[in-house]
Amino acid sequence: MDVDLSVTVGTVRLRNPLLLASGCCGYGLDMEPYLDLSRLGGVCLKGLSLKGSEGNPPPRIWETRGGMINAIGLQNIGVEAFLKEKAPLLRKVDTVFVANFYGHTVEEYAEAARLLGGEPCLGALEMNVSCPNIQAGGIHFGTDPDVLHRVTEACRKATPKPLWVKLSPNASDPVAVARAAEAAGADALSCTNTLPAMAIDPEARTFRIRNKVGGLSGPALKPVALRIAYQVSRAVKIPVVGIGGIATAGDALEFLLAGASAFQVGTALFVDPTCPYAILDGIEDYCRRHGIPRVRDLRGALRGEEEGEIRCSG
Amino acid sequence: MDVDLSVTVGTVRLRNPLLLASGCCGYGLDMEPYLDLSRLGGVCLKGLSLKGSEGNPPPRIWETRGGMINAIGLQNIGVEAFLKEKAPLLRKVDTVFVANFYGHTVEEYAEAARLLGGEPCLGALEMNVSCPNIQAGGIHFGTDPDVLHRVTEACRKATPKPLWVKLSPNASDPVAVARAAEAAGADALSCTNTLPAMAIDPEARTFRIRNKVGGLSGPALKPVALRIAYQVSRAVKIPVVGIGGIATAGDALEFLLAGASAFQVGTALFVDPTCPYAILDGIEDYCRRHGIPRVRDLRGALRGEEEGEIRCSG
Amino acid sequence: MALRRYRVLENLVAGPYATLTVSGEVAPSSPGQFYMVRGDWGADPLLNRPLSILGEDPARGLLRFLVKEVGEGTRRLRALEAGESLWALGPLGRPFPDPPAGTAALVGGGVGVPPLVYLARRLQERGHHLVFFQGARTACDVLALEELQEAGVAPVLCTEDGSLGERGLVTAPLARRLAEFSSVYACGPEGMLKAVQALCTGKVPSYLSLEARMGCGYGVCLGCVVAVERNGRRGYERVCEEGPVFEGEVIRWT
Amino acid sequence: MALRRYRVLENLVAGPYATLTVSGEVAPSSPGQFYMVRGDWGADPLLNRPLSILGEDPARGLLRFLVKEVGEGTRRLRALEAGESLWALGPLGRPFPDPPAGTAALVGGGVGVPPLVYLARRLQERGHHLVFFQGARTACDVLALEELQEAGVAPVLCTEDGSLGERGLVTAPLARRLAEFSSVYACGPEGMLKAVQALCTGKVPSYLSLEARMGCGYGVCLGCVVAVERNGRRGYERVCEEGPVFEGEVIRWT
Ligand SMILES: Cc1cc2nc3c(=O)[nH]c(=O)nc-3n(C[C@H](O)[C@H](O)[C@H](O)COP(=O)(O)OP(=O)(O)OC[C@H]3O[C@@H](n4cnc5c(N)ncnc54)[C@H](O)[C@@H]3O)c2cc1C
Ligand SMILES: Cc1cc2nc3c(=O)[nH]c(=O)nc-3n(C[C@H](O)[C@H](O)[C@H](O)COP(=O)(O)OP(=O)(O)OC[C@H]3O[C@@H](n4cnc5c(N)ncnc54)[C@H](O)[C@@H]3O)c2cc1C
Ligand SMILES: Cc1cc2nc3c(=O)[nH]c(=O)nc-3n(C[C@H](O)[C@H](O)[C@H](O)COP(=O)(O)O)c2cc1C
Ligand SMILES: Cc1cc2nc3c(=O)[nH]c(=O)nc-3n(C[C@H](O)[C@H](O)[C@H](O)COP(=O)(O)O)c2cc1C
Ligand code: FES
Ligand code: FES
Repeated sequence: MDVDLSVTVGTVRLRNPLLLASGCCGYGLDMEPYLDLSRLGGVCLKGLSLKGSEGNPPPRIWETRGGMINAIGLQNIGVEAFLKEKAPLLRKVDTVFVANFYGHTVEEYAEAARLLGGEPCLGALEMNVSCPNIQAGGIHFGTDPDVLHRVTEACRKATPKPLWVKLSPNASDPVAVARAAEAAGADALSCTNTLPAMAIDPEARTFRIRNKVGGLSGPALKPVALRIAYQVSRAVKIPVVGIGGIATAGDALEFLLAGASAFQVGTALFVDPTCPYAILDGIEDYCRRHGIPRVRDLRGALRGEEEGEIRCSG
Repeated sequence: MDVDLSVTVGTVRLRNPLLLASGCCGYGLDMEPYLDLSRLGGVCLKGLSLKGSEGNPPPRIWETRGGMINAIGLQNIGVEAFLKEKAPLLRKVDTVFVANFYGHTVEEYAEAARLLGGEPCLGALEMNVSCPNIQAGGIHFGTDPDVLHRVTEACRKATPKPLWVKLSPNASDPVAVARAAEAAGADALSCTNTLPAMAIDPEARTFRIRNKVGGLSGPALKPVALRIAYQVSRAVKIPVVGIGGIATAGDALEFLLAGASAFQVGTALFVDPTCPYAILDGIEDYCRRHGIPRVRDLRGALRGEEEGEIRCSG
Repeated sequence: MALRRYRVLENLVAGPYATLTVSGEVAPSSPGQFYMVRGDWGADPLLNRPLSILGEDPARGLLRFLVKEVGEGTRRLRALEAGESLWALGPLGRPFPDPPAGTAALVGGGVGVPPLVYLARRLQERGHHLVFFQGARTACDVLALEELQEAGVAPVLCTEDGSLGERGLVTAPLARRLAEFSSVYACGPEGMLKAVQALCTGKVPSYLSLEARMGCGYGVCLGCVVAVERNGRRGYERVCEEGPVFEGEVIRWT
Repeated sequence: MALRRYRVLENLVAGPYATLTVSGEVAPSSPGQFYMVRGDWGADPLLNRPLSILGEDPARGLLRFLVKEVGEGTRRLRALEAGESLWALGPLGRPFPDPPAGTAALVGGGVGVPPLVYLARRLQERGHHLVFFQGARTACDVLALEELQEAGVAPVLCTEDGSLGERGLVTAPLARRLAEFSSVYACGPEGMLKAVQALCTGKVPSYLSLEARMGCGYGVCLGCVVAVERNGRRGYERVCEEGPVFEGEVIRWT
């Protein structure tokens, strides 16, 4: 049985549902020694900002049980340098590139969206909204529905390109922020970014990471991100892209079944940069075993959905 | 060198900073084959509700990478049965028992607090506010500062016993909810409860847990809970009790250094019910090596605190 | 009681199965009890795995388990080699009750066989009559034949494909011979247990040993519950504490 | 390139140190390059560990590492036994540059010794003059003496306690003899590298091989950066990609 792996995320058609996650594959080309990018669904590039950033002072990463914390500080070469130096090389590669971007003000977001929106090699733009809003006392853009609506709307007006909003898992009510992004014109929601986390070195009595707080990624994050992908995909009409701790075909299938149209692989690339091949093979094999001709038929295809309301845990 | 392990959480004096976490040690006595409870700082009992609860249908638990998800559904025998059947037995045990409790309405919380407040064997009450508020459309009591203020205030009025509020890690702004609980008269804040999480069985295409969503605990949760314990302890004047993935002395020390006055051990008891002894030994050894005569001197004793503001991760 | 370290003395691997003999401090147990077990690994897998006791010799500090590889935890247990460490907490749970006078039927399938082998040995030692029924998918899944022989038990074997013993389910010969028995002890896949329950209810006392995912294994997490009905009242009971052995009539399958 | 499986052929353990020889598909490398390595464990520890190449024989598919146990990852690597699997991704990073004419000083301490042993062997093969300085806390921490002897290198040894060679830091004999050298290659603890940098700057070109926590090891996570200054401009560079070997002058310790 031939399995059709192609999926669509809104108007964006992907060869298969696997994308590389932002910040975990550089500007795409860095993966070429390991992966034929044209065999992937897509590649989300390292988060770009208008002026670029040198990032945070080291140490920037720390390993935790089943996960890792990073505080890279969104080091990037800036939108302009990206468009001049990197984009021309990407144009030759046959995959869907997604430009991840961020700002510190609504205006910075919109301007970055406008500039990136003009680049033909980009199939979509992904807004990283897990960033402090300096106009609003450092509250993250992604945790308040009103703030998120405003910044999403501004980007929406700035570009006709498909616009994905990458949600923070650190929202008490992910459905409220998801709906705000949808209402403001987002084409898809990426669920999720990293969880704010910390580690301390008891011997040195200091923070493991110079920035004190970083983002938790990897397998430890998966159950939380999956819950959010599920909640959000049930609450909005726009497609969801699952992210968080995906390292195996089984992990990816969980996100697709929960309701995601596609998924991204991040931290798992650090362990094995060729893991996307194994994940795709595993998905194909699963579809064959289960007699599923099209991967897109898996989206949200859970049984026992109707049953009962969700009650307390604990 | 003799190390003084005793600490205080507000007015509650503990033999040492280690408590067993609620839901992970039954009603205390269940641990007696494994632990001499009088060697512990204290024991937080399984969450009680006014009328008791039979809990959720199974399956109730699932293991994840570095963690586990549970949706026990707060099965408990009810306040009355507890006071009649269990409390008399606890009175004979020389440790600080903390009654964890919850309700579905503000009134239920307050009434449970009133009843438990009269029980002499209890050193403190711990409010579990990670529960859906049925008067407010199921939003959890613990994620909205106003709701949390109201329910805490009601319990505060209902009992003079030391009142600990156990925060949910699922709050975009943990400082805001922490301050609300403090303002309403909480004596201490337990940081944190479990994170809402999900797992799916791709082969059966169904939820691993009958309740769909459960709470993530164990090492995977630690970096998130630690970050919250740190943020909260810097923002309030009342003491913080650290909880989340503590399995070793090193883990516990991280919470103390982050600013916690005491800590609780939950999931790690499942792996080794005698781990509290090893943790306490490790802490004593650490204090000796570092020339720290009193464990309470460790609270918040980090270096490099002043340095810089916290910036983006990612 | 504590999580104790044991040293693997021997691990006999056959297909997905491994028969582990470990040595350490062993508290006397009764058939049907189990240990919570892990290897010398880190936090992944996090939880201990419940394993029934296949046999033991507390005086010599020996403990035996029979493990089938079904996932990551059992994969690692099966791969243990002599000299490596195994950590175990136990014995835990309520054992099989003593049988009434007469002949007991022991009905086992898959990883339900080990506790019944232990029970058979105990009953034989006490001169209690028993018939041991073992069901399996195919001949390779028939377990512990040597142990049974040592105990002087000649099992009635059934395989679904007929490759060893009678062809079909083990409940068929049990049903035919049910009148011989004054008690029935069963452990195995849920389908088998349901069939045994259906056969026995109202006719002969049955004791079913259940499986459930376990957090702690010693009664504190309430993660392992099964629905039961006693005296007309429904409720949840803990497989690790009220069980793993339950009277057949009380179980309410969900 | 991919994360490849290797089989452990031999693991010589001495105290906290282990010299691993593994076999598999080996791409030719240059001294100073490293592999990202893990064992056959699950998600804990999660990340691969960077290990310098001690030696290799691509034709025979052999690769050698020298590991010191300092934490959980290296504890498990040290405990590997012949026949077990090791997973490795590499060779990675920028190697030591070729030395200019004259004599090269190789200055190593602790787990900084392995890449310099590899470099020494290469330089010897090409007939390049070198002096190998090795510093250690005590005699037990002096590493790879056999390998050095095999390569025909007689190292200058220093131990802090004087138990082997000169008493004191390895930078003392280096300082005394600095004028002999047209290049200095160093790998070891940060204190040693700082001292080498201070000695060499403005006098002789130095190449320092740095350590940093690594997420990926191949340039994509930006987790391993070190502060550098080139042509008056400060910035961060990746230890895994622009390094691990840097010109001594550019490093700005933080
Ligand atoms: C009282 C009792 C006695 C048992 N005795 C034996 C025995 O003697 N020999 C033997 O081989 N097996 C026995 N089992 C089953 C054994 O515990 C499981 O096969 C094992 O836990 C699976 O772990 P895994 O990591 O290999 O599988 P995974 O599927 O990866 O495990 C995932 C999670 O589900 C749990 N789980 C999966 N299957 C079961 C199951 N059938 N029962 C309980 N938990 C499960 C695991 O413990 C783990 O938490 C017994 C189970 C119970 C409850
Ligand atoms: C380019 C390079 C080459 C190296 N070559 C060797 C070698 O040949 N032999 C050898 O024994 N060691 C070498 N190291 C050091 C080795 O990588 C660390 O000792 C190892 O990562 C520690 O892991 P752990 O789990 O045992 O320690 P833990 O302290 O438990 O590790 C915790 C985390 O910190 C990281 N970490 C801790 N110490 C270091 C360190 N010194 N450098 C980098 N990351 C660290 C770990 O990788 C892990 O992510 C090298 C390091 C680098 C960067
Ligand atoms: C080192 C690192 C850098 C990251 N950089 C970015 C970034 O620039 N922009 C962004 O939106 N997310 C960034 N992320 C988050 C990932 O894209 C992803 O959402 C998260 O890591 C969870 O997925 P994972 O568990 O598969 O890694 C980064 C993650 C890591 C580990
Ligand atoms: C099985 C289980 C049951 C729990 N029951 C309760 C409860 O009744 N009340 C409560 O406040 N917290 C409950 N918790 C949360 C724990 O007390 C603790 O906050 C959480 O598990 C994080 O700590 P840990 O990682 O050490 O387990 C429960 C946790 C588990 C795993
Ligand atoms: S496994 Fe924890 S109560 Fe049974
Ligand atoms: S370790 Fe990832 S960029 Fe160097």
